[in-house]
Amino acid sequence: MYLAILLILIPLFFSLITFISGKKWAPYIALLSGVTTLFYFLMLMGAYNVKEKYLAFNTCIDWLPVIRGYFHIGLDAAAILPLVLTQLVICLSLLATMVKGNQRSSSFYGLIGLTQAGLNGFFCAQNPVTFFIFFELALLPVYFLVLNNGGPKRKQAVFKFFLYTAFGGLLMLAAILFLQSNMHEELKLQSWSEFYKNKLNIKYQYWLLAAFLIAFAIKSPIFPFHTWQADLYTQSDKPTLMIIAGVLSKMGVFGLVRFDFFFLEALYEWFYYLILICLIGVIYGALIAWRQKDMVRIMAYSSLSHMGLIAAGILTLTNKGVQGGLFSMLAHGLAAAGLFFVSDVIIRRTNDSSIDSSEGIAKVSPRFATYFFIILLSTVGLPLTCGFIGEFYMIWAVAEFRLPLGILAALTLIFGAVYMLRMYQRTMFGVPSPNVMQFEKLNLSEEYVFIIIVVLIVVLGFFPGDWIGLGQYAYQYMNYIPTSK
Amino acid sequence: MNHIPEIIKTIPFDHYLILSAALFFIGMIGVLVRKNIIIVFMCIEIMLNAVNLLLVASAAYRGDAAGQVMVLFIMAVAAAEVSLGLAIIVMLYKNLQTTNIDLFNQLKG
Amino acid sequence: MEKLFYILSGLTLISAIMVILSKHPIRSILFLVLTFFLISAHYILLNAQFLALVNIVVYAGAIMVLFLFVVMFLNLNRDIERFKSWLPLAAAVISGSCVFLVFLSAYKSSHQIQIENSGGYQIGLVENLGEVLYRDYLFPMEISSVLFLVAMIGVMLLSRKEKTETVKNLLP
Amino acid sequence: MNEELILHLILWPPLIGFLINGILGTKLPKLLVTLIACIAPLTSFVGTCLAYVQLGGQPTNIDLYTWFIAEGSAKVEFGFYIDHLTYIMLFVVTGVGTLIHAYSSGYMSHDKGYSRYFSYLNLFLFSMLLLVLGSNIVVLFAGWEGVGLCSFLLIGFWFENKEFNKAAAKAFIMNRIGDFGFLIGIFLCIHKFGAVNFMEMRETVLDEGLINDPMIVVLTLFLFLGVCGKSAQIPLFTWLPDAMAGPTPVSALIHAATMVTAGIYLITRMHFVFELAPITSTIIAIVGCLTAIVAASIALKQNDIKKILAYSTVSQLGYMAVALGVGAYITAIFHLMTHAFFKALLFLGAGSVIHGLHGEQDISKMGGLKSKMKWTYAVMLIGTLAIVGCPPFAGFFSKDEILAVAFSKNKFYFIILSIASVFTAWYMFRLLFSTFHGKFRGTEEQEGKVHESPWSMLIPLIVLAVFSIVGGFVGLPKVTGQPHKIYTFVTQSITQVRFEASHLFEFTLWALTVIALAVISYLCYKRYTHKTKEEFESARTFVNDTLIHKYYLDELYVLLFVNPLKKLGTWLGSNFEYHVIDPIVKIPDRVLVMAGESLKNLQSGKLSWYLLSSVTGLLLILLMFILK
Repeated sequence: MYLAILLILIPLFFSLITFISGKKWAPYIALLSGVTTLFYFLMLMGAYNVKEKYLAFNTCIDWLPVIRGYFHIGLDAAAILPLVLTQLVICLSLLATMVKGNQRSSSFYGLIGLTQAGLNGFFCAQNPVTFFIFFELALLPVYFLVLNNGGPKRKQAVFKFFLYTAFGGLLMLAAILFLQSNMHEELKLQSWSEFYKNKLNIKYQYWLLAAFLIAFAIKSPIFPFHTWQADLYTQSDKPTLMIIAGVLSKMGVFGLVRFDFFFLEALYEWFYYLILICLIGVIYGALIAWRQKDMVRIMAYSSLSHMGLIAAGILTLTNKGVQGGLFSMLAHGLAAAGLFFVSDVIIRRTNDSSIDSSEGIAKVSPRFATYFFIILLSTVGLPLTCGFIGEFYMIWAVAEFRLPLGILAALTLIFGAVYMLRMYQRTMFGVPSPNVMQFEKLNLSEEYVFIIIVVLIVVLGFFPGDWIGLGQYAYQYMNYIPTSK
Repeated sequence: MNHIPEIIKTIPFDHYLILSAALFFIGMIGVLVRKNIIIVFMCIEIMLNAVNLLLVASAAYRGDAAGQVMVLFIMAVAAAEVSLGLAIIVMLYKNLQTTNIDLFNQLKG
Repeated sequence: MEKLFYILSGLTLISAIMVILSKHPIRSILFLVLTFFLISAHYILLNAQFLALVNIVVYAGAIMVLFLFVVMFLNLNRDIERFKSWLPLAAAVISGSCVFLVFLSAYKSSHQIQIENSGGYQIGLVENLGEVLYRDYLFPMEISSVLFLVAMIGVMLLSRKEKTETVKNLLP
Repeated sequence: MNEELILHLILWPPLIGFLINGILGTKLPKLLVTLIACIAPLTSFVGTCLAYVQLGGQPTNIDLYTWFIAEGSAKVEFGFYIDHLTYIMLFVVTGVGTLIHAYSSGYMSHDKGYSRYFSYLNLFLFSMLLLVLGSNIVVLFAGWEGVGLCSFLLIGFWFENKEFNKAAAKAFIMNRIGDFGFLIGIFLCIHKFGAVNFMEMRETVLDEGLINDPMIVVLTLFLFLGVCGKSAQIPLFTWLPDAMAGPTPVSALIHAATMVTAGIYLITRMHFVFELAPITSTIIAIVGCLTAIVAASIALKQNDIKKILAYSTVSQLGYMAVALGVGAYITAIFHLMTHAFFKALLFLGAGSVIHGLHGEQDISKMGGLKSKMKWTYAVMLIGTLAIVGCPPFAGFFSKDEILAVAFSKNKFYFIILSIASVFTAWYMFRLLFSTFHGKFRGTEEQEGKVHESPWSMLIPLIVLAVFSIVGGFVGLPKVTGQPHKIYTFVTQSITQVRFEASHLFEFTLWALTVIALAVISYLCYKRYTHKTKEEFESARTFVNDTLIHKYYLDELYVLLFVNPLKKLGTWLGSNFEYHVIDPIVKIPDRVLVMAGESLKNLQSGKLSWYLLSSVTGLLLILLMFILK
């Protein structure tokens, strides 16, 4: 069964068609591609019995024999949630461009397809070499996506982003090459499990761990490697940003899930400090978000804050942490895509992203305000939205780990409400300002985007059980190494 | 004529080695020191010839004609190279009115 | 007979040095021709009679004529060398000599090549050479003809008059 | 009829009402909106009655499905639990809820956001039911946060007013500070008991003797922080007076009768845990005392009719907290119930006054309304008598019981609560007399427009008035020789020793109460009936200023927490981010740039230089061969 690789090939194929198709048809082909991949993935997921088998539908090619580098793509329990997120957010992002006056050139749609292929490959990667390749591959189309559309200063912003990520990627490449060559000689190194089996010498572990952590922290981003984020987010094109904030930012924390268990011994010595740093990032992001005037910057720093929490949860190396981390990726991805689409809608209508310049939108467009509010509720982690489940697990994992850290993490409950409500009240509430009076109603495809996000947020909030259970299988698989020191 | 080649029995191979090395480095120093691009080019020819000499010597000492064939090829390549190189020099001169290599400083990004 | 070798070698080196020492390009060319002749003499000593002839014809004949032609064409009879600073010059000489020294010491430390068989004078004759060339090295031979073709086209392309813009305009 | 069906009947109608009114509200006719909105709580009420009849008072646990699975035994069911405590809360929530829905249909009839209002109100009721019915602490938390959210939405209902928005945000954030404590409390519970279900926790507690276990103390303290937020105890009570920005029925339902009592309910629900931590109980009692007296004293000097009632609510919640602190959980629940009746009555009555005066809330501009709003006056009088604890109104019995319990536990609590009672009587009579007696102090234009409220508002008022009169009879003290019905009812699900006060004490207390009330009412009548508008402007003495500014607590919080954090945020965002973090993480970038700058000269474009460097390269390679 070599079916998982089609998750990469379908979008790739369609994106090639999109590139050569005209401007008129490109959006529809891209949407067809997105939806096809989504349904294909759902089919695979339906056919995949996670209880019986850890890895399914895999393709393994002996690709770089020199370093035992296999090209290995397959579906496993850890990958499912991020994959759901990827397909969904890509579709949503495409839908977001279907609005009149928001269409893009056909290269945009082609690049989105490439991004999807890259991301699917990344989440399906079954060994470090494949992981690294897609880690970098997914980045390239995004670079061009931001470069082609967006604000006036996008070139500097995207260059900074690219430089940071490439630097992280370089560290990771070195670490992976070292890892490949220092593994036990009898292992074939086809899939993660063989890496989990092998124990590295602890003195290497420190260096490798540091390299991986920096690479992932840059990618997510996690404090203090986040300074590219706010600039990129404000400058980039918002449908692209839905993908960047929704899915790309999850690559870092997903990497933590994959690689943490290689370096258990080193991590056991460090994780107290690492979690502390992540949590400082949580508070730091929240405090900055509170004082920003630009809507997109608020969302960016809020994203930083949430990613810090997710990373902290995963770094506790507990079942809860990994389970909740994977679920939080989905929850935060949906909410982030929603939030940035909200900013897109507002910016397109009022030409301004400052929270002071437009107010009273709720009066003019109550539906929009309602959608925004539900997405916001998920972000602040209100129960019965999916954001709550994720946040609950993360704080729980940290609190079980060390109570004071848990208290620090739980502060996000307060700060999240503070900055989010500030943004919401300033823009949505109040007497409508002149530039808001002309606020157009949401049109059909915008409405679809919001309805899909909102419905998923609520449904996942009510019925998270099976989804979050997937993390348990992922954790069991990784963790047959003894957890205690 | 038959006695002339007997020389290879009396001269050690090392001497040819040293001779061709010396020629090569004379050429190299010429390349480094001279500023006139045509002379630089000629020095490159000296270097090529030094290599040719060594090839012929080793062919003679090993009794293998393949070395001489190599020399033939080198000559062919050298001829092609010289024709192209001189054409380039002419073009350069037309544009810059000089053959001083210090003035050819456009070779940077 | 060894004397012949040493005399030839000495002359070769001296004329090669003269190539790089003489300030006038024409003199350099003439010394270079002399060098080529001397190298051809070496070839004869080494049983490579055919190559000696080819060397004279191709190098001392064709190539050197090309050089002379270009020098005349560009009217480079005057001395253009301006030694502005001695530093790069010294650096060049020193590094060149260093390489030579290194080479020599490398040679000293390597083990000696044994002479297997001195072959005989036949190997350098046209007959023998042609046989090897057309039997063992046929393909490279044919390829080298393509090389000539390419060189020919390249030269023609280079010397063609640009209609719209010269290379100078292309330079920054 | 099976249990699950009954549960569905209780729980879901408000949610369905919310969805219908929320999604289609603007398109539906007003009458239909009203009907849907009012039928939803009514159905829940009927469902509650049915449940009581059908289940025969048996505690019942119903798990709908597994919400999510934490590790091991801590499986979080989407589960519900009905026992006697739940019944009381259910009756209060759905009963008072239904009345207030009906009242709102009159009160809000002219508002543009009519359907939005009702959808929020229904959502609130759903969250409250979730809170009350939840069989485990996580479902309770879901309801807990849900009511906070609805409170936010309803306080900021008129969102065009920025002050109201601020009040809404303040309420939500203060609640969130409490929720933060609650969440930590939940994790500690799971850690300690390995379960989230209340019954399982109780079994664990019963199995092990855990008295004064430090973990339990910490846990209960965190939970109490949550209670402070939701039930407006010191130090987190300042949001409640501001929450009066919302429509008056909302204040009655959320900020008097139901939501704010959620904290009391939580502690009662988990009393078996709190009993293990005497330290926490003492803290609760002390905080309750302080809250009761502080809020009552602030209420003395307020002129806004709703603010007076709000502080009164805070003060009454303080009473309940004291009852909880001394271990009289059932007494607290009893007071919760009677308080729900009379405080809802007072708020709705105040709403009626405000409605009649077209939005005027300042009592210094009222007066002499007795003749124009007879019904309102009557019910307000009943409400006032109930809250000040005049026998035989509802408040008398419950308050009396709290005082008695406090007396038996600690005289200090008793004294403070008695003083708070005196304050209560004073500010309530002040409110009553200055509003309804004397002459009208507003403009003549206002006076001409004063009208009695419509029947849709009066009927709920009358119903509540009746309950305020008779509500206390379910908890008669032992002196009367009648059974304490609440006690016998709730004690089936809560194990608690009943406090017995001596007959002598009871009689003394009654006599004192009556005498004190008579004196205070006389004094107030004298003082406030004929006061002019100007005289309401209190002299600017230190005490007055402090009370009017609520002991400067808000200012203190702003000074201590809000401003420093704001400054920190600004500084981090503008300076630290760009001048510290960015340069540090840019170090590799800087190094690369510097390296590039310095190596750039190598690429000089000079042919001779290139030749030289290539020869140097050759030299190095050869050297490498030699040295190898």
